[in-house]
Amino acid sequence: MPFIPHTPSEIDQMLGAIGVDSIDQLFDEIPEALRIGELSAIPESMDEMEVSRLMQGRARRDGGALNFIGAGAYEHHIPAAVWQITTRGEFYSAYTPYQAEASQGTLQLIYEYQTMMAGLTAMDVSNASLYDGASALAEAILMAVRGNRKSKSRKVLVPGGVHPYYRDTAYAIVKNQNIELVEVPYSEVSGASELSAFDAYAGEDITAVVIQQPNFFGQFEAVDAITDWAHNNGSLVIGVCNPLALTLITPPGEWGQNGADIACGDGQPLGAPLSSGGPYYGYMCCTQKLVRQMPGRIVGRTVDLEGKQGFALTLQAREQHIRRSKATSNICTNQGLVVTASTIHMAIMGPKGLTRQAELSHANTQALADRVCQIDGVERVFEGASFHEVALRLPKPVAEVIDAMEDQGILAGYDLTQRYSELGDALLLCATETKTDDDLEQYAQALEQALA
Amino acid sequence: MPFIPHTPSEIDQMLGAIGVDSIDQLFDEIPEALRIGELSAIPESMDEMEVSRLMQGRARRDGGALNFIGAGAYEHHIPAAVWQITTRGEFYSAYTPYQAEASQGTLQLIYEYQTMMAGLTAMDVSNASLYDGASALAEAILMAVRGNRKSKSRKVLVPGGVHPYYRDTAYAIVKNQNIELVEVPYSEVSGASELSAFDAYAGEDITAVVIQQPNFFGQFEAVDAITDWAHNNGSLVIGVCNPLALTLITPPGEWGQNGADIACGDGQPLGAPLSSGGPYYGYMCCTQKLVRQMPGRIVGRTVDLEGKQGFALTLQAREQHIRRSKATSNICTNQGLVVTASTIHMAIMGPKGLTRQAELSHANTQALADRVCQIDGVERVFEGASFHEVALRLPKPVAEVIDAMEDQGILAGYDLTQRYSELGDALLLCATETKTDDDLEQYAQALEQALA
Amino acid sequence: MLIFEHAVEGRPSGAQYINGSQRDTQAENRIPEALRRRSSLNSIPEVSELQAVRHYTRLSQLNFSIDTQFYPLGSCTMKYNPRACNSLAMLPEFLGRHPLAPERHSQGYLETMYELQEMLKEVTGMRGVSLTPMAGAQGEFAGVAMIRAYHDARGDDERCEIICPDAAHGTNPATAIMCGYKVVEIPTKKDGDVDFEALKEVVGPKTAGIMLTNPSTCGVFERRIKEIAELVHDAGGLLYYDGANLNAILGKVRPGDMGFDVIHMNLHKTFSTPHGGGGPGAGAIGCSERLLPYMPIPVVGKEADSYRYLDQQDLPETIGRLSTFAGNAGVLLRAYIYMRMLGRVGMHRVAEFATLNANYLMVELEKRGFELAFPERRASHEFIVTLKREAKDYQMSAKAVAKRLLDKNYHAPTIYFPLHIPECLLIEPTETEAKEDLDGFVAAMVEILEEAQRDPDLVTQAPYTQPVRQLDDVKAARQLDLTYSA
Amino acid sequence: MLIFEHAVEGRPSGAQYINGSQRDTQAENRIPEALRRRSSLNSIPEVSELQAVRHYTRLSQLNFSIDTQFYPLGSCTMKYNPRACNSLAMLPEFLGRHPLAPERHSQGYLETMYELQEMLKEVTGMRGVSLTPMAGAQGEFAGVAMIRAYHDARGDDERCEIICPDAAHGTNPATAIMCGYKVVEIPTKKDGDVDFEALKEVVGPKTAGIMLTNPSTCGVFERRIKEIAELVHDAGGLLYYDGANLNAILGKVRPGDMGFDVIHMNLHKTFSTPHGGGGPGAGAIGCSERLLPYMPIPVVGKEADSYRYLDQQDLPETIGRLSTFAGNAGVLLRAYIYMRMLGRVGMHRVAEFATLNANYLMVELEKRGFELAFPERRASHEFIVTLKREAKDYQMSAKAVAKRLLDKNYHAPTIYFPLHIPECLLIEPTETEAKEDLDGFVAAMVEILEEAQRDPDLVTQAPYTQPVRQLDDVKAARQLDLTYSA
Ligand SMILES: Cc1ncc(COP(=O)(O)O)c(C=O)c1O
Ligand SMILES: Cc1ncc(COP(=O)(O)O)c(C=O)c1O
Repeated sequence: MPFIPHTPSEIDQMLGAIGVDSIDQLFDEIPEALRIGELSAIPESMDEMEVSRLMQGRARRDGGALNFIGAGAYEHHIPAAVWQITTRGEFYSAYTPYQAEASQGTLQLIYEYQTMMAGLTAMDVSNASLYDGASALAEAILMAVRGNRKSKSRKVLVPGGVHPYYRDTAYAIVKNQNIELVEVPYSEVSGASELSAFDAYAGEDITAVVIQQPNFFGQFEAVDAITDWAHNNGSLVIGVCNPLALTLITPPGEWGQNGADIACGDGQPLGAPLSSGGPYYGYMCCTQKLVRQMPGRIVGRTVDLEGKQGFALTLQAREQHIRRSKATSNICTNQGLVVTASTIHMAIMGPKGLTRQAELSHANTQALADRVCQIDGVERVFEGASFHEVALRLPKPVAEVIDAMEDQGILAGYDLTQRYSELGDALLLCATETKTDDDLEQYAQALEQALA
Repeated sequence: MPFIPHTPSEIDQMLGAIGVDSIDQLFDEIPEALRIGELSAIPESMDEMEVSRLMQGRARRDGGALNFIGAGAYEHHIPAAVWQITTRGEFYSAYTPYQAEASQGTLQLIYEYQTMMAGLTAMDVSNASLYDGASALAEAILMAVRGNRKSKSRKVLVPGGVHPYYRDTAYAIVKNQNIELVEVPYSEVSGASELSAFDAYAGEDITAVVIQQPNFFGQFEAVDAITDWAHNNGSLVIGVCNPLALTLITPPGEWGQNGADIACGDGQPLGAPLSSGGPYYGYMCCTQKLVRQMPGRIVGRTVDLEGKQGFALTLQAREQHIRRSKATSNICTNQGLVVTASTIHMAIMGPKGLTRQAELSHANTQALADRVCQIDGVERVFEGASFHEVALRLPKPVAEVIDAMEDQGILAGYDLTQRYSELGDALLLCATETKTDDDLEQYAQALEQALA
Repeated sequence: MLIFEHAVEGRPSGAQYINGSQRDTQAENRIPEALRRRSSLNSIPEVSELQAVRHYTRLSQLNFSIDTQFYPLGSCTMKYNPRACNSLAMLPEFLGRHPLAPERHSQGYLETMYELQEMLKEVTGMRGVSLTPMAGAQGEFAGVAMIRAYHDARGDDERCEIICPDAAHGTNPATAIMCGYKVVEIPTKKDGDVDFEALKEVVGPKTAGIMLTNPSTCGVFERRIKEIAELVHDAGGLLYYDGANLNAILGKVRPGDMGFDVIHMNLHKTFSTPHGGGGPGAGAIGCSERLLPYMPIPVVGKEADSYRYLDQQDLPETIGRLSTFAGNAGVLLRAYIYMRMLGRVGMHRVAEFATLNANYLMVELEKRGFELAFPERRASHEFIVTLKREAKDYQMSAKAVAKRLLDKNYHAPTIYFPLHIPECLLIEPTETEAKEDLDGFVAAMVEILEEAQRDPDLVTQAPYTQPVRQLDDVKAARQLDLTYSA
Repeated sequence: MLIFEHAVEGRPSGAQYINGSQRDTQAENRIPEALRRRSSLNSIPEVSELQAVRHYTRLSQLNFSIDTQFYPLGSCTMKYNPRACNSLAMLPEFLGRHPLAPERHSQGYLETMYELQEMLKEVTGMRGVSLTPMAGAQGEFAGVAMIRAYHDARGDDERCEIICPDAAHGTNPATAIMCGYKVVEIPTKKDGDVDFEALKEVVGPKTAGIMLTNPSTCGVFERRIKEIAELVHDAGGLLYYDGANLNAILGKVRPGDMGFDVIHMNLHKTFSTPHGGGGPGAGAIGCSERLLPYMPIPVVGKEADSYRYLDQQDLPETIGRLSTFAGNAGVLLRAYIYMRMLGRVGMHRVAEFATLNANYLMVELEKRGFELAFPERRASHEFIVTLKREAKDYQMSAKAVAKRLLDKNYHAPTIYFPLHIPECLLIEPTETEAKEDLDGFVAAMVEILEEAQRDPDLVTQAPYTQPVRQLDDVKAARQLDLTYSA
């Protein structure tokens, strides 16, 4: 009986105390007709040793390749200390810190996290996390609609260079609330949206504008100009950023004259392993003005009966467990443990360590792109700078190239034909700081072979 | 500067406070001639990410085979909880619990460990660990020499079936104190020492007799008869036991009329991974009478100022830091963390879980031996029962067979010709509970092929 | 002390500063000057690795948790989180797998997810499962959005109401709103069941569906569930099952058999993935035949012996994508491992022993004089005590008891939920606690009662033994202090 | 509460009960009846996995440790234990490698050990290294046994004495005895150096060797070391270096260059493997040319590009085997990883900053009125404060200060060692502590001094904030209670 501690004699004592003859009798309020016999499709119990062997075998089948895929999830170095501390029972197996006095560890950590994220994005405040980057964008759009009281249109401009899965997710989540997401085309030259593309909407009632920086292709958007354009147009600005990139580039709080109104994105590059896509976390920061529109938990610093500093969940009247149908969101459980890891990660890496990761990721990717562009028929799809991803055009069908490189133990990148067929045979590659010069050369040679 | 937190300005402040101009000046008492320049043979610093990749690569080179070697180190299931708790910072990075009030965690745990080990061996008391099984035997011999005041000979009988590395180690450690280890031959029929082999020493002044149960071949010694023989002869009895086997077999405290005087062995089967041979730990238990002769740390239960229960190191007057040249041993650092793991392991496995491991190890090994003895020319070397190892005679040189099986991903066992050439082409195999029926069959088929 | 108070400018970042290639990354920075960050990064503290390890290790010790305390938080299912689930889900290959890795390089993971889907179908009696929702609330969103997609697909677009009992978890009404519905609340009767007559009144052509959990958040089994299902179905509505917690019914009764059309499951409750101080969770959904086309993508499909993600092409009517990739994979792995360890028989036992523990604790508390909210009913996996009388007589409010329990090294039960029961404690012991711990909790409750009778202040001023005394929540909300500045 | 007090007979052992093969293990038990265990196993508690996890997690929280406190325990080198060393040494393949695995299946491990030997040679200036000793004391044993083997091999068997300073660590004299030697003690002078005149008196034809540590356990560098070496060598004796701690000299000066013949190194100090609440450690030895033949086996050798263990055949004059296999492999791995992270420059810096921290802390304490044992000397990696005066004036003994420091969340320094300095505190901050923590410690010491002046009882009765108050050691030793019985 895995995980059930009862001995036969304890069971008897307990049944006696309750006044029933059998455990079965405790289910006597369930209509007989509904009771089931056996869960026949569930396999028999495995002991821990067996399940360990099973899982080790499965893990082994998926391992071993050198990864050059980015596209929203990035392989970065994570100090060993991070998850060793994060998985300590007191963090790992605690509930949401509703009983503040017995949860000061988690609460103080979140307060520190909020400080770090607000600083990184140059925004006023941060919440305690949302699910992931894509759903955070959806929440940001909902929040902008609530926050922009002057706008009635519920229309939001979303450039085509925003991560396609973010756009899908945002659409799926906001569509039932009569919000319209309008795609702003990207330039096939720069891979970013020209200001002129926004100008098409000048004077229209646009509730908010989304800007991803760097965008899905790794290219940079003209954030200052677009932000000012939006603000002049009465729209709120939602910045979607890779938080690691913010160590190098202008943070959303400083875009244009007044900065973005909401910043969000995926915290994964700050301490979460790739891990098949999750758990990551969505971060969200905003201006002080919008704080009461923010979804999710927020921790505040306060004092106790004796005047001593302490931390507690605050502004709970925004949340579903208090405000129910009038809440800012239905979110309840968030991604606390990943935030715990991320906070420890940032503290251990420090500003220099994080900046170094960003710089090396940028340099490695650019060097690799330069190198492979020497191969006949391989070229950059876009002009201009990019962060740590580069879209390449290949002289052969991308799927075939990916397959051939996989045979050589290399995951070559994201196949852009899936979502951007207009770009032709395009591949999005990413080489973070985890890749050595040898790795880059190995990639280049494998690509040469695959194209030969 | 890995692991050094000082900023340049702090360094300046500190130098100023000390009143020197440079760190170098702090070394001015070291004669100039002795100062060195650079450690040129030390490679340059690797960051954590680099060293991780290096070590992962090295680890990978040594992994992947199915292990059937025992010979003193046994592959057993260890619950995941064991080392996750053991490596918590508070256990992992604490020092020896000299400040008892700030070390109650470690101290109580050791008290619990002592209780578990004393019970398992059926002895009165246990210490807090020695280095490993072999060195524990050496300490047990020294202890017996101190403890057997009536004997003057410093002669100790050691059967040939005692683990050869234990015998080597004991010899290396005790030889400088004029102690003589006398080898008692084992029977090539039973693999154990016949009582008659001891009778050769009847009436002689023998300080102590060592008995390993089960012995190196996995065979059982006649512990009751030998214990009684030894006691009748004025010798102390040292039992060396695989502690996991004690869930199935008579514990040393119950051997013969009065039980062994000292029990020791390697705690590895109780929660320590194979890990290239260590860290394991040596356990040592003894009768109440001998407790003041025991080497190593011992924890006692006591009370505090207010009468509350607490734990502290005790009988420290036996130890080197107090008694210096008159100590019972020079041991200081022991194997605390492995004892921590082992205690948690025993608590989680429970008596049923441990017994099951022992039973399955026994059954698997016997089944595998039966199976391979169906192969032409393969036979058991010894008659009679064995625990979870079996010595097999092969129709081909053992080293060749081991090589051939390694090519098939199987570590076939321990090559007995290294130390017991008199047994011919003999191999010692071990199949613990970690091996499935499939694994056994895979072994058998690989052996068949290797012999074909 | 905050981590920032340990920070000193210029502190070296040590072994985590990546040497990297020989390239001069400064010189090779191709980011246009105008786009570069100019403001400082001083919100990221400069501390040594030891300082960070020490700071966060110490912080962790300030928490209560399942690994350190009995934690009978109703509706939250604080059961043992097996350590094996953690270590196996964190095998390096699982951590290293990119979500967009080619499927032929992902069969180990995909097979696991496929089997998880199958097991969840079996325990819920549903026809399809999607694992992508990242918590219960997102599962609810998916489920209600599927209900909406179903009605929309049929052109049945008058239906604009979702019915919820007043006892429903806050996420239920909040979710209905997110899906563009109006919420219609129905009362709970004295015996804990939904007021069937009131329900009849509100069910009609506007009814898109009803959200129920059974056993309800009152801790009792809704006995007329079959009739409710018939009523709602007959009116053209669908039934949503809030399966945050299956602990009371696992292997005993299945939502699908009760007539529900869609369910979300909090794998972080029933299937024991850790709560992590607030998350992450996983809110897989299951659905009946008619809702299959609308499941959120991706879903894992099997073809011959290989597995692949089913996407928009395969499920053209899907409500869409709810996460960047495919949900909280690491959480799903933990749940899978746990389920494999439970196995067929273990599943049944979860419900049996969760129910045994809850009923035992309930009768023991009642014997000591505590008033039950539903004294005539069996407890499910949880039950409710009301301190209405104690609060009046000795200021022994639910909050005061919660705080005082902390001093006795027990985490508080859920308080003031469900909302309609005054001064309530919702108590859920779970199946992994031993009788001795239940008995210890009863003893602590009795002690507190005696303390309150003797000296109410002792209880109302609690806790005394925690890192802080009672915190000023009002100040926290009024004088917002959400980030540190030096 | 003890784990045994949570135990209940008959408790199921859960997911750890191994299903195993279909065989009936009871029936197939071939162990003869007469040899089977008859007594119960009730000293192994029957608890649930959750109970065990909770019990030991809580117990751990009762400890001080480097990960939670500043721990300036002199001679113990409580520096940060990098977490990467832990996770990399515990890679599954390393944990799974059998010590007797064929060498061609062990090249990754053996290469690592070979490189560790080479690095240790370089930092000590020695010609050979054996990694097999399992702690400092066993390293000492190996070293002194090698000295003995050397003299024995030359037939120089009059030599029966080992000289140790009175300040030597207890393991030194204890080791000499284990190797069959007599111990001759020499005094330490007022300035902390060995009394050279006294040494001259005792060195002679009976001298097998001298055991020194330099800097000594007084925390000062033995300035006449070259003369001492000459003196002892001229008399035919050898020099043993107790290198428990190289923190003060790493990359600055090498025992081999000072003239030592053999050294042990506590990798669990200098090279930062964790102390684990008492162990395990690793006490690798290094030796000069003339002692090479006697090194304990096995040693890792390199031939072309492959590595193998050198055994008795290769080293026929070896003092033999000191552990079942080849020492504490997991500890050696951690030390290796740490050394690779330090690298060439990092090694120097260890000594530089350990020395900087010690000297800074020393002068700061002196400025606040504390008396130094060797006020004229530089501190090495550690230094000594004597509370002779404070003990007399305000009962502020070394023990009292140690206990009171715990209340201030600092671990105590080493007290009453070395033995010849009254009421001493041996203080070793290590290089991994930041200035702010040193300053905090000074402030705490000043506070205690003020407390003792104001109210001596406050200090002598400490600690107050720990899980227990001062423990009764006398009762512990007189009324031995070493095991629990129900
Ligand atoms: C009954 C009920 N429904 C829904 C939820 C929401 O689940 P989650 O917190 O995972 O979003 C919870 C959990 O708090 C719950 O208890
Ligand atoms: C100076 C000195 N020598 C020897 C030792 C003994 O080392 P170990 O405890 O590893 O046996 C120590 C450690 O306590 C020490 O400080």
